[in-house]
Amino acid sequence: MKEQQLEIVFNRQINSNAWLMGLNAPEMAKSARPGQFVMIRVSRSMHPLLRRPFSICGTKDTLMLILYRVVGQGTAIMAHASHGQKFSVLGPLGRGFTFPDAEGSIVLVGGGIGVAPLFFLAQNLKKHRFLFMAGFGSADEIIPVGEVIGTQIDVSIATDDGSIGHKGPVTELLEKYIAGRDINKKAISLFTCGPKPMLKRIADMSKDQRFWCEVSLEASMACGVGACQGCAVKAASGKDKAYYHVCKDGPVFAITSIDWASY
Amino acid sequence: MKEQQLEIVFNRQINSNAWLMGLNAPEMAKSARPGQFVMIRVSRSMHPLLRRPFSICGTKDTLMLILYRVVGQGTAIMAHASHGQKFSVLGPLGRGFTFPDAEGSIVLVGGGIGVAPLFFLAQNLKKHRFLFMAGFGSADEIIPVGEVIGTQIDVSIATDDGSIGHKGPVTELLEKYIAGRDINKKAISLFTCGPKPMLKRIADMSKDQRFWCEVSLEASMACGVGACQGCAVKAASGKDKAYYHVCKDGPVFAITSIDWASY
Amino acid sequence: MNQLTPDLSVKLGPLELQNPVMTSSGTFGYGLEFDELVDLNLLGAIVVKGISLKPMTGNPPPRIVETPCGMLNAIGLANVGLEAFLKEKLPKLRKFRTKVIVNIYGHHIDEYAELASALKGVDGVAALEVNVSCPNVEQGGMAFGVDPDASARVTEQVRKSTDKPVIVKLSPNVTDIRIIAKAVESAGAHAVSLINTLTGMAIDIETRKPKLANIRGGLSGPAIKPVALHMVYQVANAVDIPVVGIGGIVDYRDALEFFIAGARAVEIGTANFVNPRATLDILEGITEYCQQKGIHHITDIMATLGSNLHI
Amino acid sequence: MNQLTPDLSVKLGPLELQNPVMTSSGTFGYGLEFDELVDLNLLGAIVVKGISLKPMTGNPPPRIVETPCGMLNAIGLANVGLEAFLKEKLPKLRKFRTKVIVNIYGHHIDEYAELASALKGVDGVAALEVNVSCPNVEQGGMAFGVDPDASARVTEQVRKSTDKPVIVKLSPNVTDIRIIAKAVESAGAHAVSLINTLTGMAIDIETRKPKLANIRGGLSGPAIKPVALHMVYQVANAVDIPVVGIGGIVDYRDALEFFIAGARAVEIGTANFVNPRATLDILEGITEYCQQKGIHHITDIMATLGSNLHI
Ligand SMILES: Cc1cc2nc3c(=O)[nH]c(=O)nc-3n(C[C@H](O)[C@H](O)[C@H](O)COP(=O)(O)OP(=O)(O)OC[C@H]3O[C@@H](n4cnc5c(N)ncnc54)[C@H](O)[C@@H]3O)c2cc1C
Ligand SMILES: Cc1cc2nc3c(=O)[nH]c(=O)nc-3n(C[C@H](O)[C@H](O)[C@H](O)COP(=O)(O)OP(=O)(O)OC[C@H]3O[C@@H](n4cnc5c(N)ncnc54)[C@H](O)[C@@H]3O)c2cc1C
Ligand SMILES: Cc1cc2nc3c(=O)[nH]c(=O)nc-3n(C[C@H](O)[C@H](O)[C@H](O)COP(=O)(O)O)c2cc1C
Ligand SMILES: Cc1cc2nc3c(=O)[nH]c(=O)nc-3n(C[C@H](O)[C@H](O)[C@H](O)COP(=O)(O)O)c2cc1C
Ligand code: FES
Ligand code: FES
Repeated sequence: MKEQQLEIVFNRQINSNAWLMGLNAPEMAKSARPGQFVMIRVSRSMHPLLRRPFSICGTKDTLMLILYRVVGQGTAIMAHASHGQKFSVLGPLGRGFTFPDAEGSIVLVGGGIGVAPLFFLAQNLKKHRFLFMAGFGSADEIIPVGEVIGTQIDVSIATDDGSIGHKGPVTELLEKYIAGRDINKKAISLFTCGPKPMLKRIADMSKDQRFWCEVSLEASMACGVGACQGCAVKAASGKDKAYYHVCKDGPVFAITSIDWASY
Repeated sequence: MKEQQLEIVFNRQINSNAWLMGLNAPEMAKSARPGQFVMIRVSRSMHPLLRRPFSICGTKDTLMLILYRVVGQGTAIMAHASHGQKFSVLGPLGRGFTFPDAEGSIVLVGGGIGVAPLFFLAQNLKKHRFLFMAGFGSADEIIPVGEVIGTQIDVSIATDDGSIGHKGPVTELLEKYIAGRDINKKAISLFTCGPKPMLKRIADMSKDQRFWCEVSLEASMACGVGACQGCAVKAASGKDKAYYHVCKDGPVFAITSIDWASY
Repeated sequence: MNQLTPDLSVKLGPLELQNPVMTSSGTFGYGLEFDELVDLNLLGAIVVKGISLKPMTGNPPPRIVETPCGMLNAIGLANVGLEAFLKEKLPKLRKFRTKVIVNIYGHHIDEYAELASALKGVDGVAALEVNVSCPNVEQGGMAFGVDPDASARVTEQVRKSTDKPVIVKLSPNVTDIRIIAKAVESAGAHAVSLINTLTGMAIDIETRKPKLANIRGGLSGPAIKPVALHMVYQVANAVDIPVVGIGGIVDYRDALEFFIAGARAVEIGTANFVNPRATLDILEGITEYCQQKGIHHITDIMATLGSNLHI
Repeated sequence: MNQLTPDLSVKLGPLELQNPVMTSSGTFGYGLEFDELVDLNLLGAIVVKGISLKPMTGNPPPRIVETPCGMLNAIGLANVGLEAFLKEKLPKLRKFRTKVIVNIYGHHIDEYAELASALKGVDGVAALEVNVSCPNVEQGGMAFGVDPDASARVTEQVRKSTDKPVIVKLSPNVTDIRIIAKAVESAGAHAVSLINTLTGMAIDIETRKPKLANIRGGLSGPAIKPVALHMVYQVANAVDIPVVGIGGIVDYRDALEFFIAGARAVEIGTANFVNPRATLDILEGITEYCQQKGIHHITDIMATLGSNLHI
């Protein structure tokens, strides 16, 4: 974990609302593991004040890639930044995904901008076969994996409006996949990130199905290093802690660790 | 007086610490009078919060020119702005210089960035003969009038370090000029702007000499339109007010109106 | 598609306003200064600069200094005084249909009463806002504002001396603002407005002098919004009279937060300096919000924190 | 040219610090979290997260929300508890030469005393900072902090139960902070630190719910600096014990403002989140300032507001 001034190598819009930023980060690109994140200070002024957390969505030589949606003031500033500009970046932070067992089937399920950490995971799963399912609002919100990480990957797409792929939530693709399989369900390793309703649905499914599932969570953060206790999520009952801290204990958690009722 | 989003046409550094910005301002460029100023909102964020006041240093067709020194956060943001970017500008504000009487000698005395409003005055004095004296720290801080307003004007230069022109304060040039003249001193119209010590010295001189002198002042401002009462300067004793407001009653004042002891 | 036109009118006790967006005292002069920039007729009300019996020249400069997302001011209640206000300012203000609220300030209780009497029955004055909370003058002001008994006495005297609605403006520089609010409610205030500025300070490290000649000043602007919102929430839940929310409001979202917390109207202060059209932009934003959410009366969202209505 | 090496050491009563730049409780964890980012040995002191007798899990999330130039937190004093602190954290902290100050929090006066007793004589604990001012827990905390008698009683009990220097941390949510400061001074505090956070609130206009699950939270960061500086100035002129300045300090200039206003040391809080190296940058800046101005001892500029010395 370091705090470094990183230079923007490129920063381009890739669909109606997603941007991809490449930062020159020889050290971080090397040490980062899928599921880890960075905290970016987007302004030199004190407004916005806090760093913004972003998953690392891939690396390419000395480049660290950040895939982001413009939702507010901080991300709007990022979208306006140009080549050569520098941002203070703190990272890599948190615990990444547990590297999947070579035996079972591997499934990645992402919703919207939640594909970001999964792209990095996919990049690192080269030797493994895996399935990638992704849900978006509509065709123009699709985030093309090839354009982001430079490797073509087959992705099963679901869209809310049916403008492309399956019409409906991506969790329906997952349900179909699981329903159509007869094998020992525990041999499925699921990795997921996305909006709350999607995660809650998968949490529900994983209760019945008992597959292994890891989820990357979000929370409001201040420090990013486990010091402020701001990024709490309630642990499932029976765990040794009442709350986990997303920045330190996560952002990747076993889906069974979290109290989904209160999430 | 308007509040408008104005586009930057150019924004370039013209010496070690001064910048010149050209804003496309058809209306303001037309209505502005020498000595008036504008309030620029330099950031969309709330930090820095308040607008920054700047004298109009000239116009050129639809362009309004701003000459500024980088002294803090706000002016640093301005220096980083580029062609096409827009700033919210409030203006033209305040009372300008009284247009000089055609008869007497006209002398403009500027110190450092204080030359800004005088350049605009010079631009408008075309038909009159006038003298321009300017003081700077050293040769590399000189602000070349031709480069700013596009008209070549003879300027007598003084520098603190003597690297060019007279060595010493510009007021010494003024003293020499006055001392060397035998005519009725009241026939001199002086227009000045610059750092406090310079203005205080000229105020002192004008007490003895009784020439007509107008000075452009600075004060911390919030509203710029006479509403907040923030920009007070103490009036000379005997005036009908205890305080003037630089934004509304000024920024240009008869030098005798101000209580220089407390300035 | 038929656009909904939300009803933005509100009542502050006996005072009816066409909408709940007013300007705050001291930040909008006598209104007239903004005439070229803002259609004054569209405002909910104009609260003019604090008026005292006699003209006040104010504090020596520097009077303002910027701070992170805020500013300190120590104007010292510089104002033209009652007489000049009535003669020079009010006649011009009467030309607008917008209600004018006169913010009054006295050095002693008697002066508040005298001001109220002098404004009794005066045409074009819709209400009084009683400033018991100015941090920038030596006597009076703050001293009243932090003492529930003194605040109540000022309120009582003003009520007795006027036929106009009385809004009492509260200081945030207290341990429990609800106590002051309840005291002035009992003393007959028709409404309370809050917050005035928080006391603050800034120092020039080169000269080692305070950046304000007055040493301390009042902090305003976005920086104080969370504090203001909390106090408005507290007071709205402690008194039965309407609450006017003030403090750091710069856009329609800020204004809505105050409404949801329980404010019946808001006053816009420092934002006028940043964006002279702030009040009108806020009105537009509120209207669009109501249209999007199908809210017919702005009052429907007031004091709904946590009720989470699905209207 | 021979560079001046200014002496930055300061004393807070019996407590000697190598320099006056400390971290503030709750913003720097147990120090160890920043070990990879900051050379902890360079700090004036580390004030650890508030410790209670038993572990506290804290408030439900969301616990933090950003505000203009500030943030609200409602952590709810989540901490590992005294036992785990002594077993797991303190041994690691002892490896650094920097002094460790333990911030303590009790639900009742007895708990403060019990904590103080338990820390009596414990190696590696340089002093206690008594938090009588946390706005984010239901009982205790704030209740003590706004009441001079209760604050004095807590101070007295803690003094009786410990051999360590006692710093009492004050709440800004009071009408006159000098009264509380004087009360704890009389009760034996070796120093006071201020300010803790201002109470504030934020509302989500889409859901109409508070943005913090706890409804209200504590405002910190640059937004509150002017308020903090003013209170430090007030208290430094009201008590004879040293004052530690806290609130919105992000750079060396901020720190110097507090020194000039009368602070003997400062604590850096929210700035650690924005710039993890904030403390060290501030130390460097202070050193350069002293070099430029020819200041040999940092104490030479402390409490010099307006004295305008030409050193
Ligand atoms: C571990 C982690 C990884 C993330 N990875 C990505 C990523 O790869 N790509 C991406 O686009 N976004 C990611 N996010 C979310 C991202 O941090 C927020 O979108 C961003 O902080 C919003 O900043 P803003 O200033 O634009 O919006 P703001 O104006 O601050 O807020 C706009 C909206 O975003 C929400 N928001 C603000 N801060 C956070 C936060 N810390 N976490 C979640 N939501 C927030 C607010 O509640 C609000 O609804 C991640 C968040 C976390 C915690
Ligand atoms: C009527 C008027 C006309 C002006 N014309 C020009 C001009 O043509 N060119 C130019 O470069 N500058 C001009 N100034 C000064 C200019 O406004 C300040 O330099 C600018 O506001 C500093 O902003 P900042 O954010 O960079 O500095 P800050 O970080 O705000 O402050 C840096 C320094 O500038 C001083 N300062 C800040 N605000 C003001 C202010 N409103 N007035 C004076 N000093 C201030 C501060 O005291 C501080 O010492 C004018 C000021 C006034 C009042
Ligand atoms: C420059 C200035 C002058 C003010 N003068 C007065 C005044 O005369 N009377 C008063 O009651 N409040 C006065 N205030 C306080 C404001 O009306 C308002 O309560 C405060 O600024 C908080 O709101 P804001 O953050 O929106 O500015 C003044 C504020 C400022 C900034
Ligand atoms: C996330 C967070 C947690 C805090 N926890 C504590 C605490 O446990 N005990 C305490 O005395 N103060 C606590 N504080 C208050 C800070 O120590 C400090 O007094 C306050 O934040 C003001 O300083 P700042 O503006 O530099 O942050 C906390 C502040 C924050 C932001
Ligand atoms: S963000 Fe501070 S503990 Fe996680
Ligand atoms: S800046 Fe507001 S009155 Fe001059």
